[in-house]
Amino acid sequence: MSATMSLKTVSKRSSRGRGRGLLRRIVMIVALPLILLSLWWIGSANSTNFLNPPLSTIIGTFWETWFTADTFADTRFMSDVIPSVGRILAGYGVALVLGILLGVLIGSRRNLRAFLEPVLEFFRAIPPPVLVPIFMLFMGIGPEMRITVIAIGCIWPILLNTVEGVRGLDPVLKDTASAYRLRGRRRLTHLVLPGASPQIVTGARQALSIGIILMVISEMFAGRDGLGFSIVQFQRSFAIPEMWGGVILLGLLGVIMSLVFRVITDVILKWYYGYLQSQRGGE
Amino acid sequence: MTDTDNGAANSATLEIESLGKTYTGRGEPVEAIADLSFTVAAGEFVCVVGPSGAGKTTLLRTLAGLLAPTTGEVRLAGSVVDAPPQGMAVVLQEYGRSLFPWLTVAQNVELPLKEKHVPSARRHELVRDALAAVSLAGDEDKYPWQLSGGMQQRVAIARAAAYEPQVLLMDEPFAAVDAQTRFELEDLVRRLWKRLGVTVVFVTHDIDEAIYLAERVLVLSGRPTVLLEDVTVDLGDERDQLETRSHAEFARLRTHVYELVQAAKKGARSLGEAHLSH
Amino acid sequence: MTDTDNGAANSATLEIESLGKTYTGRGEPVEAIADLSFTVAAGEFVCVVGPSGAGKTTLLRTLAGLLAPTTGEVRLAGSVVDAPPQGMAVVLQEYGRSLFPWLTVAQNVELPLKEKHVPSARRHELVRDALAAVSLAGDEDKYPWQLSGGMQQRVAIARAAAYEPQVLLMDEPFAAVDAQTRFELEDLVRRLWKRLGVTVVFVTHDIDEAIYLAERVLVLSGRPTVLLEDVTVDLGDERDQLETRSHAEFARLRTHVYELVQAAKKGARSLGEAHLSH
Amino acid sequence: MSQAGRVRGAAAPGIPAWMLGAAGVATLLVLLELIPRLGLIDPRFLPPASEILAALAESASTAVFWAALWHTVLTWAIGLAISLVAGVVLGVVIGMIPFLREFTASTIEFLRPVPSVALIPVAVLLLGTGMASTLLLVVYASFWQVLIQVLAGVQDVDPIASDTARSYRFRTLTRIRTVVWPTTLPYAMTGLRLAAAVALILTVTGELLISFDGIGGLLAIARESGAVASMYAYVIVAGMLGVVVNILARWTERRALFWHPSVRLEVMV
Amino acid sequence: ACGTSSEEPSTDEGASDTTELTPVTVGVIPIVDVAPIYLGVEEGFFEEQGLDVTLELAQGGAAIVPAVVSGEYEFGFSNVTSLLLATYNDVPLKAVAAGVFSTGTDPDFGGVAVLDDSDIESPADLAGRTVAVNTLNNIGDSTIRYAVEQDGGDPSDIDFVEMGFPDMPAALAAGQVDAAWILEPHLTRALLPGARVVSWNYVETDPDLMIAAYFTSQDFASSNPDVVEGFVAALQASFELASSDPAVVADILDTYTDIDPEVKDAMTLPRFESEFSEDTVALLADLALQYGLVDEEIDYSALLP
Ligand SMILES: Nc1ncnc2c1ncn2[C@@H]1O[C@H](COP(=O)(O)OP(=O)(O)OP(=O)(O)O)[C@@H](O)[C@H]1O
Ligand SMILES: Nc1ncnc2c1ncn2[C@@H]1O[C@H](COP(=O)(O)OP(=O)(O)OP(=O)(O)O)[C@@H](O)[C@H]1O
Ligand SMILES: [Mg+2]
Ligand SMILES: [Mg+2]
Repeated sequence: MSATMSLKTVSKRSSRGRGRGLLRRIVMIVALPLILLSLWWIGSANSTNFLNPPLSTIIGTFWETWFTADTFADTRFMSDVIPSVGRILAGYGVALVLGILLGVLIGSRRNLRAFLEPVLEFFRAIPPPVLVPIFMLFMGIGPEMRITVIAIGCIWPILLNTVEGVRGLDPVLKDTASAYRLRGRRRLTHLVLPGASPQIVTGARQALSIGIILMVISEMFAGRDGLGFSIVQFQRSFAIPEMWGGVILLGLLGVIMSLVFRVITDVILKWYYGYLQSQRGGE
Repeated sequence: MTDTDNGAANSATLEIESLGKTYTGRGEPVEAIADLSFTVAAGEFVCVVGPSGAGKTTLLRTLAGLLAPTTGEVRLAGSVVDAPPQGMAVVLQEYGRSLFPWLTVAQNVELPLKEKHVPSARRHELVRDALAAVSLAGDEDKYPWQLSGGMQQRVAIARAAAYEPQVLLMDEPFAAVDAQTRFELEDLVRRLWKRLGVTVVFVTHDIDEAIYLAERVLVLSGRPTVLLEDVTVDLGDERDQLETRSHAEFARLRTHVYELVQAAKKGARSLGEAHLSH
Repeated sequence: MTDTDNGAANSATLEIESLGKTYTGRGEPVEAIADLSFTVAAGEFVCVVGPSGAGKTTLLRTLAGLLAPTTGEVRLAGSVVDAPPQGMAVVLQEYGRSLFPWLTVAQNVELPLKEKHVPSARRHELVRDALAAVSLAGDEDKYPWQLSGGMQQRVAIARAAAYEPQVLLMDEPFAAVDAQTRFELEDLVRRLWKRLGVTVVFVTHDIDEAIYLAERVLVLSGRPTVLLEDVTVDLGDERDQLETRSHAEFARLRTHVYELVQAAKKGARSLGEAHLSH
Repeated sequence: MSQAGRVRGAAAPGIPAWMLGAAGVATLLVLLELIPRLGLIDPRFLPPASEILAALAESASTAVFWAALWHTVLTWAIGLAISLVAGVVLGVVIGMIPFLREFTASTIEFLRPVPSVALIPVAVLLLGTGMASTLLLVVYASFWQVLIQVLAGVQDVDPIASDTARSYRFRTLTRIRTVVWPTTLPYAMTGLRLAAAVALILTVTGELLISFDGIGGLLAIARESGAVASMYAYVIVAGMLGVVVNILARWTERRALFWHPSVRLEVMV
Repeated sequence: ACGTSSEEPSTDEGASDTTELTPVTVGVIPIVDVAPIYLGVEEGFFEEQGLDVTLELAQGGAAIVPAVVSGEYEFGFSNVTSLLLATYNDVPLKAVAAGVFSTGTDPDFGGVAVLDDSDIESPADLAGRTVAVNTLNNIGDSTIRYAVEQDGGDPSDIDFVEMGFPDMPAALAAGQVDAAWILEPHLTRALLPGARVVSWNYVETDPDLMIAAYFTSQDFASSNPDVVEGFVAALQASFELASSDPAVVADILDTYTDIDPEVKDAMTLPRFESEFSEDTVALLADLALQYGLVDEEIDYSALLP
């Protein structure tokens, strides 16, 4: 009941303050992080522990570490963060395409699923730190290897969610599509993909942060540059405030990527959100 | 699977031969259809009535090739139906869930036409006409979940109509619309049937509707279903909501079918048993 | 929210005051209800008819507290309805989706009773009786997806009946059942209404049904909805499927309401306009 | 495809799922045997499957191995249980209250991509080098998987079902139990399967990098010692644990989701 | 730290009756270098000093340094450059004893390997090539740079790549790197099928180079001088035994590693000596500054024992 009430108040408020919507959204985005950061600031203010430096120290080194150099192109931000982001995007893109394609295939064919599932589960359970050296054997130590590692890690949530999304398609819709003999590509684009899209999007959302994590892990091996590489270097050389700065950067990267993601999925799933909302007050 | 010749001269005869269907899922197996055999001639309009839970939807799904029969077979134009055949359109009972929520009304109607490779201009024309015929002109760009129940049902009907099928299967397609709209839609389907010479199997609960529409009414027994009686409707080719319904023959058929369904509901499984009960 | 006194002497008067509802979701805002004001006295049986897409479901959802009105308000026993009030049962138009697929038929019916803290023995009795009343005895342990459309709808009705509400809102509850079953369910609802003195608002497309059931029939105009006419049905308290329906007054009311709906469908938005058209 | 198995699927019931799965694994083993044998890769660095399995058999005959396996499974199970409970409870609470959902969204997105490996020093400082540190990593990594899935599941509740529950005034707990949870379950099952693998990965990684016990510890020692076949043997153990976990998850799913189209349409062949 | 690790040596014989044994935990790495301390524990040298030592394995500094600072471990094992870097970043560590030394000759226990058919002949040839090291900006690359510079090459022109020792033989064989700085036992694994060493970088840096050391936290060192003293004394005994008898070292390796017997026979052991080398610390601190590991001179006075 209380949830119902709050849902009502929220929806009423948002309809009333349409103009203030953007402001409200921004407040919502920054409020909790600000609270947590303040707590961190206060809690660490007098810390003498080298692993837990005061937040002020971390922020103090942040700009210098990432954005100070003779030219902007020489900053760590350009030399380390940008290549990392590029590799994430490439790996994530590969995972998205492969995960959805494989997921649709596996999700719609029971036999294929039974055949492949144990093997896939086998690989899924192998820790990337031991998998990476094997990839190095096959692919060398260039960016392809790193992109592959990211892709292999990102693919699982997308694959699993796609498989389950496809399996869970509304049977009435499937029958309708069959009755009108929708086949091949059109069945895929008009029935399977949109029907499974809420779940595919969930998987893709999961994969986003996994991509960032695996970026770090992949750069721990045979790395030369990158955000993850920098963080590990800072950690090894006990430059702890700089390391925390890197971790914060990872978090910011996650937030930015998820905001972009949200904008894109709001378009893809506009029917879904509309449909969910249509009966919840119709506003 | 069937010849795809257009126009009235299609050969889509439906033959149902000792059809049986038992659902075996969770729990006890449920025998929905015991044994059904009948033929729907090419271009014939047949209505199916029977008590709720009899097996009408099961029958229709089997005819559509959406459900594999347990025994017997369904043949369309001589070939066994084991997948939805060419040139068939279906309106399912769950009209709401049979519309694609990610497509607008117009897109929902257009989609099967695309699959049928109807040229774009003709497609738009068909969509527009079909939506206008079900009084949904102006709602093209809405999504199904922005429509009332009756409007959703009319979209499903428009989709089937725009498809210009050779075989049309409809499962209680007018259940959610008001009486006036219902009459209009009945006439729409009759017109479609006449114009295209399409073979129609139409499931309904409204006995008046069945008699008004059909050339033959199949009355089913309760579950497990057998054919109680195959009633021929001799009301001529031209029908009119006011005139036809006030016909004496109409009233007679109506009472007859009504009593049959009542008997079926009470458990009658043969004409003999049914007539005993009244 | 409302007093929860049981028995026939409940005070669940429904007051609808200059109610308006505009959907503002995607696309253009859609004004479903323009302006409606009426009162349903405690223990009254009111039917609502109107063309498809008029706003009947919208009205019912608003009465149920499931949808917030854009303007005006709904009061039940004096308190503003802003959430589903105590002692109310609803049968939604989308009966199929309103059943929980993870619960059996019996569990679906029983769940609201549990929530109402009905003692276990009484609960089982209520569930059994309600299912028997809709001819579903024997299907208790099936799951909704193992039932035909009509059977699903009857489960939803049984759930509302077993709940013994003070206010009963039903949205085309008999759309998917055969004629014979429909008659039985109509009588079931009438009996329930008499026994519990429950306030009933009943949306239907079947004009005969509306007149047979109701003490008053509200005829709505097309969208955006206003009240076209509030028709009082003087057919006495005791009704019978055969007798009542053959009454002259029944026939008169039927023609009258039918013409009103027809006029509404053609766009009439006031009684004056409606009567002009015939 | 339809209520009772399509004609195309008619050939399927002949072969039971487990046999197909075994065939899949066998195919993988043959590939792993052939790749080094055909010289596609130096067998010194990736030994043929037969050698790896021999090393595994040898290792499996020692008590050390079983103690390590038990330790790994225990850490994994505790970690997974914690993230499962936390993820489900928080997911349902946050998911059902739109304000909370909006309020926490950015923080969740901020915290999710922080890799557990970066937290190792902190974990060690706070919790030492024992199981607790590994658990922290495990929970931190797998919690998000469950949370995100549950959040999506809670959002997916059919509006009609939820209206029905509201109209009968189900209390919040009843609504969660009878409406929200069943809808969320398919999502949560996927979350469980994702989290189970991530938890296993982090357990092994934690053991590998921090505590040096369990299968991860054995793996690290084999690696540091250049014992390639043993190392891959432990990798295979990790993989097999994953397969077992999945079998359990699927088994649970068939029971818990019997009503869901994904399950009910499949058993009805 | 629950010691479920099988390799944990038992010190039960003495522990049960002499209750005044001080429990001490040491964080070590599962490599050849720490063989003496395993030996010492097994031989009871630490008990003689009143210490009940538990050895905890860890992957490297990321886990050991925090554990020592937080007091979970009393002592830890690390290479000298890492200790210098920690000191540079104000981590309060104190070295207590030497760990391992370079052998000072050919063969050493670590060197830069290239494939047999490589055109790299001397350290100077490494300039412009890709060289794998286990950790960038640490002892490996700084000593290699120094060796290259001394051989007349350009030390700034080496493309270092980070890679775990275990993965290096494969990467070298596959040609993914031109050269790899490998320590035992992986060096032997790489050399066996056809590779050679072009630079014994430790030896070339300084024949008496101290590679690693045992350390504790400054807190612990100042408040428990007697424990530190006893620990160092026991280590000394351990080193003596280890240097006098390579056979016992080979045996003790079996208790905590999984090295192939063939490799074990062929590999070179480091030199074990307890004398702490301040010269090495000074040299490595210079190299760290010279090659940009740190920006300012390291004040390592607090680190020295
Ligand atoms: N998937 C299923 N599993 C098990 N039993 C089923 C299934 N679908 C339908 N049935 C059963 O088969 C019988 C016939 O169902 P069907 O849907 O064909 O009835 P119907 O004649 O269409 O009824 P209605 O008029 O109510 O729609 C019913 O008794 C129903 O319980
Ligand atoms: N969620 C929504 N968003 C936008 N418009 C809506 C929404 N729901 C309903 N409408 C519109 O409101 C109008 C009234 O719908 P409502 O469902 O109340 O009609 P109804 O009288 O119940 O019709 P029917 O008899 O066909 O069920 C319709 O024109 C419909 O298109
Ligand atoms: Mg049906
Ligand atoms: Mg409606």
